[in-house]
Amino acid sequence: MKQATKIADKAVLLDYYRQMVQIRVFEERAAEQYMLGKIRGFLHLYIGEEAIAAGAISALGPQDYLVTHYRDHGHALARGLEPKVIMSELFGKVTGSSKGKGGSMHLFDASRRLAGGYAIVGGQLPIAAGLALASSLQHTDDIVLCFLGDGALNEGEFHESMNLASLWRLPVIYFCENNLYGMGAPVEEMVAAPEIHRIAEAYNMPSQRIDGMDVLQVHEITSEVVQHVRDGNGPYFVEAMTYRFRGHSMADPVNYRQKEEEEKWMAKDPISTYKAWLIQSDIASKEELDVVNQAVELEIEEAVELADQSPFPPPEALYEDVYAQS
Amino acid sequence: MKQATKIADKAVLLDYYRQMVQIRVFEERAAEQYMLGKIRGFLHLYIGEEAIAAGAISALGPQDYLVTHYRDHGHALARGLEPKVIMSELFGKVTGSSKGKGGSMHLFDASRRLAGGYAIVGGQLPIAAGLALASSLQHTDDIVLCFLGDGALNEGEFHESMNLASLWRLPVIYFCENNLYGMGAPVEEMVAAPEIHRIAEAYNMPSQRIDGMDVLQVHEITSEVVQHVRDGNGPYFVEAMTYRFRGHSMADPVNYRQKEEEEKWMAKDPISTYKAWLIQSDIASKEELDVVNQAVELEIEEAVELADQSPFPPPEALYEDVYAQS
Amino acid sequence: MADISYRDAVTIALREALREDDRMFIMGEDIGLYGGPYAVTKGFVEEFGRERVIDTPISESAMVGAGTGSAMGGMHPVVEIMTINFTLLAMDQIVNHAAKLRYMSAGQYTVPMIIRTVTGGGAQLAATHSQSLEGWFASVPGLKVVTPATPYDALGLFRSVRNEQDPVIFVEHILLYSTRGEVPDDHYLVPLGKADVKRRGDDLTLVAYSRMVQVALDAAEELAGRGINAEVIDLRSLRPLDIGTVVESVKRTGHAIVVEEAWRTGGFGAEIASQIQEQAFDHLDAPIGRVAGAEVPTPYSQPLEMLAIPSLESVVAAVESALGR
Amino acid sequence: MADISYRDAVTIALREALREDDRMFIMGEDIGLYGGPYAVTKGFVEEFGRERVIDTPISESAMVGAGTGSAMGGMHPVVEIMTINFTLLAMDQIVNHAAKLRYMSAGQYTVPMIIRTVTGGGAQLAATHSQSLEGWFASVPGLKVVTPATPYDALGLFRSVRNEQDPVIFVEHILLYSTRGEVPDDHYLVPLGKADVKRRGDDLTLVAYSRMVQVALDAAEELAGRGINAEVIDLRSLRPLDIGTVVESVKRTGHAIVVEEAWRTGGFGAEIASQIQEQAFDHLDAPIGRVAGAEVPTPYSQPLEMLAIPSLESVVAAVESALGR
Ligand SMILES: Cc1ncc(C[n+]2csc(CCOP(=O)(O)OP(=O)(O)O)c2C)c(N)n1
Ligand SMILES: Cc1ncc(C[n+]2csc(CCOP(=O)(O)OP(=O)(O)O)c2C)c(N)n1
Ligand SMILES: [Mg+2]
Ligand SMILES: [Mg+2]
Repeated sequence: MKQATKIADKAVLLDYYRQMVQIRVFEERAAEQYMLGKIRGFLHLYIGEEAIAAGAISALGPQDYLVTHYRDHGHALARGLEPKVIMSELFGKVTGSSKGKGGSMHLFDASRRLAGGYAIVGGQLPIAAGLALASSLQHTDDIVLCFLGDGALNEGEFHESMNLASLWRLPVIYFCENNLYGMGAPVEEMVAAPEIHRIAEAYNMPSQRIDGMDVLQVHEITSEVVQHVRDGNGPYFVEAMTYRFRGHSMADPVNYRQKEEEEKWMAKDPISTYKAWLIQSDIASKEELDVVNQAVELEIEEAVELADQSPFPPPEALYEDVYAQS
Repeated sequence: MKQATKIADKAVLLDYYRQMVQIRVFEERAAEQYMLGKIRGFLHLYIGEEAIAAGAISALGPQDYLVTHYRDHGHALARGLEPKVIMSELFGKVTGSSKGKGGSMHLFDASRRLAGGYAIVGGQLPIAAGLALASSLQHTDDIVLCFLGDGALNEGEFHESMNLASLWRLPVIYFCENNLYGMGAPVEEMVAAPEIHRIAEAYNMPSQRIDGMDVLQVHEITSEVVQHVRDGNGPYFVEAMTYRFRGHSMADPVNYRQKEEEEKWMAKDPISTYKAWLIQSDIASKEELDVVNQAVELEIEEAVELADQSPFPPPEALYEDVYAQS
Repeated sequence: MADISYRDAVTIALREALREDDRMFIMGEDIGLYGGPYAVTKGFVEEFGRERVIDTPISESAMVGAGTGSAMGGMHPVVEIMTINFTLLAMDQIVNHAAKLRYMSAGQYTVPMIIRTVTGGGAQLAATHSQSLEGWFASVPGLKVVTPATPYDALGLFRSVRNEQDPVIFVEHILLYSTRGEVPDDHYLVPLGKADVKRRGDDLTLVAYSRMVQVALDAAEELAGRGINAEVIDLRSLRPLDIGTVVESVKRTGHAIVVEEAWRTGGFGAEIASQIQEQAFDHLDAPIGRVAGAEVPTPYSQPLEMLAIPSLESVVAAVESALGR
Repeated sequence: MADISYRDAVTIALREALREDDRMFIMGEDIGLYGGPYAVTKGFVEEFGRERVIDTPISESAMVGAGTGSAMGGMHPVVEIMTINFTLLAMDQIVNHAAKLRYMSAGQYTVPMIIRTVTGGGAQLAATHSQSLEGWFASVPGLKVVTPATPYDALGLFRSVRNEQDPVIFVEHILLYSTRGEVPDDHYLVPLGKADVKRRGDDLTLVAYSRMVQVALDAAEELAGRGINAEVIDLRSLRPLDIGTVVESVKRTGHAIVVEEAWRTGGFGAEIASQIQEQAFDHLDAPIGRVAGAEVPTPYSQPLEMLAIPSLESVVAAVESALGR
């Protein structure tokens, strides 16, 4: 565990913990509801990667944009969306963030500048550049944090977006969650570059690789990067090493990974290691943390209940929001 | 002028000269015919870049594939297509390489494994990888030489193709003709990387930058690269520095370049510098070279005449070769 | 005769191809180690090796381009684009290159390539993952488009597609993989460009392809109970298109309704309707109807998605209204 | 009144937009230093600076994606895709993203973006550079498609497009840039979704858009000399589509022929024909005809290319045959 040099007060440290637990519990409940048939379509769990969402997104200001891929529940929660709003979206209910019309892979919240989960691999990359372009043309200092998977590196849009962002010195952070696989494909068989983050050099863009299992390191480095970008120094590329503990989606039996590899990574569980550190460093007691867990459990329980009890959108919703109402 | 260490016999050296002159004269006549309205559509001249076609393509074996972009007359001539066949294609005549149906930007000759001029920027790049894949699956040692402009670097397909070629160790040479502009766009405003050829590092691919105005250097280095690739060492990226002496196409008044820049490059004219070197090195006399020029002039004159006198394709050709005849 | 699933049919077809023709290989995302996103290619790496069952990076454009190049170089690739939604990333390679190379080279280069992909909605995959874009490909000269609706047709059509010397888009439907049907033990082919009358009837002609064939058949069953005898024609391929069989039927029934999952506006159903009225004008007793996908990005929420896709009910309603019931 | 070219009209429209609305900016390949591939944006960099007239790398997908993002972030971009052929490289961003974001976010994010592009053949640019793909976009819910045929409409429609809150594909025709027409000095708008009867006639209705409007008008002129009075309707926008004006006309004439440059199979003409027969069935005296592009990759050679594109002659022939002359 990184010895956070600029450790803020205890409340902040506890909040990272709460966020990670909230994501974990949310995902576990979502998986259950999927098995029950309450959630359908694709469901991509973020379990194992919680330190990234909690650590990185907490480095943003409220006016900054957040853009991400289809594995987006964790990012949305860390951005402050209420669990019940996301859970309702997963249930396809009118109380969802997109009134049930977007689903798990397409979460939005304009009030928090969550400008979307994107289900086409790589599709979010130029859009993030465009949001950054808007910010730059409007002379604000809002920046854009854009997540991508290691698999997204292989799309042509990655290349085009990196090039644009660098040429135009756009205020965007491309943040790669390298969880070693894109579906069943091991990253080293899919990306020719030996080290992903060094690809940024080809675009004359600074970059670094960080430990994505350590919420404090993620937060600290992302904060520095956010400042760098906000100061007008152009884009930045971050590669966080992480691991998804579950399958790619609920349909994936995960028979392409080795037991040892899984065990090695699960030993780095971002929540349990952080919890141990909090206790060991005398920042919080086990009991205090258990209280956090209990509160989160309750909150998610209520989210599931609300989602379950909420109505589906009415038939007339089908034709709403295709175009502006005139 | 590179002091070619492995200089072959005089005939070979003279043939480089002949090829470059053939391209130059062909292009000049084509431009005239364009002004006369005999050639229409887009016409992209290769004048100034002749050393690349002559030097690089002569390094290929007859079974190797050649793939290029829309500025393709020079490549086709260097590959041995008869001027009259290309000129006829430009005239849209039935005697053309594609019976008049492909036009200037889409030259093909299966018998010489010229697998196309491609008019969509970057479109040829994955196709070249595919030809190399075929060669590799068929366990032949045929390689693929694929030309691209500096502008093609910005397309997503460049990235995807470089990655594939490297991962699969395909026998393909990506050969970038860096003539400093894509239409009116200066390369340094369009490509974030400070040195184009170093982009290959991002794909774990070897590369080098060469002088594209020096036919001997182009030939010597390309020969080495061809051997490297043929030996099963995977793909290679070459960047040849060059300059197009004319506009992007006949429609371009070229008012985005500085006079001094143009003059600097025209002083490096690949033909006159090589000619001077041949004479100075006592390899050939001015008279001998003049004879070459005269022969070429005649040849191209005849090509224009044949193109002019040949018939247009008959109406029924419209529906031929959409699908295999069944 | 064997009772197999649509998924099995495709698997068998692919296995046959790889066994019988060493110019054939397949490539796509997660078709190897993962076993295929729809489990179609499970066990293939083990049987054929990684040289012939190639896992590609998530690079749809390069994948199709590499397929095209390999075909020009003498191979006969099967390129799998995980779903038809992702063909949008390979559109240039398919439409500007694969489809045009024979013509632009005056026959010197050919592109015998099969692009397998998965179309359709109904699995709650939401707007970016539920489109039916096969009609666009069917409008491109140089391409062929095949849309099997049953295990029998999937196997028989794929065998025919293997004989094609031009690029073919082989369109499977996401909701059909688990449907089952009878398939002869003996070798058979289903030719391209030959529609199949899947049900006889005299009152009205329902024209459909892909999953909508089943919806049309179910509707016809329901209609039979209401005294209406609908003929159901499965086009099986959109290009080449067997309009003759359709026209013949409409001349008999005087009524036609096209059922498709694509958005109504500019859907391929419009082409079919146009050709019917061109060729059977004097036999039509009423306008040709179209039952098509709702003109919206497909919503995730189940009840809304069900409204967005033609169903037994919407087909029945359209038929009754066309016949003035 | 001023007599200006279609090129001028677009230039004026763009200049107005940049002067009047500081949310607007334009980006595209070679629109700045080079002055625009079709000289539409000549002098713009000088007037508006490089922040508002942005030369982009040859990255069609990123260009459209960046346009989309900037629109979500409060700008109103005009993205120029040099020709419609290259939209194939941006298809995913247009169809999977720009068109769907409003819906998928339930209205939280909107994409007021104008994609300007150039369609059509006839300039001997061969197969990869001569396509007419606007019909595909017109089939996508979430997009609007505008196809001006005259300087008057180009200016008036562009002004309306500026008021749109959703992505619009503004389709100019390569052969129209040098055509001229009258344009009022006073400010005016041409609304989307309002077809224009460009010529009155009672014998037959010709429906066209983009350059084919002129071809239809020329044919009508020729036909008038032969005693046939054709009505010519310019759709002006394909989505929204004003079928009402067409249907009204056909109810009067009893005959309709759709003229378009796109490939016949699956062209937007099929949609128009389908809707006409749906809504004017009882008034039709003959099948609705279609004069469309030949079903081939466009050939380079001039005489072949001329055969591939509808012409005065082919329209006249179709009309005469429809009327049984
Ligand atoms: C363009 C496109 N191609 C393929 C897919 C199917 N697909 C969905 S997720 C995925 C793997 C992505 O892996 P990665 O980017 O590493 O993200 P992770 O799932 O590991 O978080 C694939 C291939 C898609 N959604 N979009
Ligand atoms: C996909 C695509 N976008 C745009 C164009 C228009 N275009 C043709 S050539 C060209 C410039 C290419 O420059 P470069 O690759 O440097 O080649 P050069 O012309 O300098 O040889 C452009 C933008 C095109 N043909 N294809
Ligand atoms: Mg991954
Ligand atoms: Mg260049």
